[in-house]
Amino acid sequence: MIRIQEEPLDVEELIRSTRNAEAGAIVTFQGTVRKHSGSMEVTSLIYESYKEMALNAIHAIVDEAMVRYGVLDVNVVHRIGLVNIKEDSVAISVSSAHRREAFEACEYIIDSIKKKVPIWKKDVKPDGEAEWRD
Amino acid sequence: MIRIQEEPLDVEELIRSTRNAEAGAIVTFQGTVRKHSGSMEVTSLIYESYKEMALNAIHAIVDEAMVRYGVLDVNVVHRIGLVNIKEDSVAISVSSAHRREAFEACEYIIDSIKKKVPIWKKDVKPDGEAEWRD
Amino acid sequence: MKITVKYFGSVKDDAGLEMEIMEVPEGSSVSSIISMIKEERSGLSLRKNPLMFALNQNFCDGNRVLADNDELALFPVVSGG
Amino acid sequence: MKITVKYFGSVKDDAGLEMEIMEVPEGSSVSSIISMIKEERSGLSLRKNPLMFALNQNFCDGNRVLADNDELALFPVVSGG
Repeated sequence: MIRIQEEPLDVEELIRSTRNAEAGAIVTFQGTVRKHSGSMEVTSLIYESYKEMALNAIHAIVDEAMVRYGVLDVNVVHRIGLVNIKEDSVAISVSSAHRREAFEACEYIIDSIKKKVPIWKKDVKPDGEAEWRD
Repeated sequence: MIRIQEEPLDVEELIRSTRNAEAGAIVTFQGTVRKHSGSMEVTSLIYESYKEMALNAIHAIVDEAMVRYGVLDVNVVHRIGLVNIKEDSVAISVSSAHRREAFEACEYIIDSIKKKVPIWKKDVKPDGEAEWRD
Repeated sequence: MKITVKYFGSVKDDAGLEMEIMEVPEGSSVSSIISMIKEERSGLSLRKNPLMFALNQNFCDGNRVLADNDELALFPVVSGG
Repeated sequence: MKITVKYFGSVKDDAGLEMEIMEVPEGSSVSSIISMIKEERSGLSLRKNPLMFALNQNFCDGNRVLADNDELALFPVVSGG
């Protein structure tokens, strides 16, 4: 499952899709919205995507990670729109026979998403003003 | 939360306890029961613990990891008794401001648990026979 | 030929629009179209540096030549996750 | 003095019991008690090598001397997770 959606992420469902009888490990990464952006306080973030391209880019990253690390299953969901503090903006779940590959693949995927997937975010400040973070 | 229990693990609850408004990342590791142990097929595992010592040992590992990696929250649950294929035997969830520390702390904790925590497992084979794995 | 240009993130705000259909000379490269947008068209301000771009949903080289109906996207450095 | 000895994992199966109260001489070390269990007591077979041990729920050195009411645990290499 690779999805970009406005709805809150269902991490339990994501992990359920990743479970595999050949897996000894599942590693899940969630990116969550922090109360601070640098020294500035934020109340939420607004995510925007170039959706068709972003989906293709995530697919390409996941395909590459599966080959490179030999993992069993990978599922990724990225949220767009308004995401409040403590909520997930992205969740990545990876299963593999042994744990090392699941950790490495999961970290590789989030690093690559941050570098290569056309998604942008705005910090929403306590006064309601929103500012692009770039 | 650090627990050793016979009941199936509730990973959603574990992650909920790990969420933190100062966190930009949550990394969760689940150890799951594989259909194979080496080349042998298994139907389940039976875990046994020296419970008081195991709880102390997990606490010590978590305290050390929190200081060493500067992460925000860590929760660990290990299951004992009969655990079927695809079910979780252990779950570790770590939150931190930035993702690198959460990955490193989570991996450090599972590596340390496997080395230092008095828990043992038996492979249950399709014929019902159980054999210690050590 | 006609191409579609899409703008995202802060570049969309700078451009003041999300998308437009442009008539460009046959054989135009990505770079030449970006220069054209930056310098020759009024009402658009693409100050972002670096300005990133993608052709038909793929990152590409600035020398890539467009074909009719291609989709060119302009946006700032990505910041997902 | 009296100490409690607990057995876990395959060592418990080898020993044929989970726990026992033993009377040992004052000043006995962990190693001397393990030797005593291995060689002098009948009905117990501790074949596991390496045999691991903990005193009062902590890993310790074999030279550690026990006190009255201490809890000594014997078990194989751990394999949790």
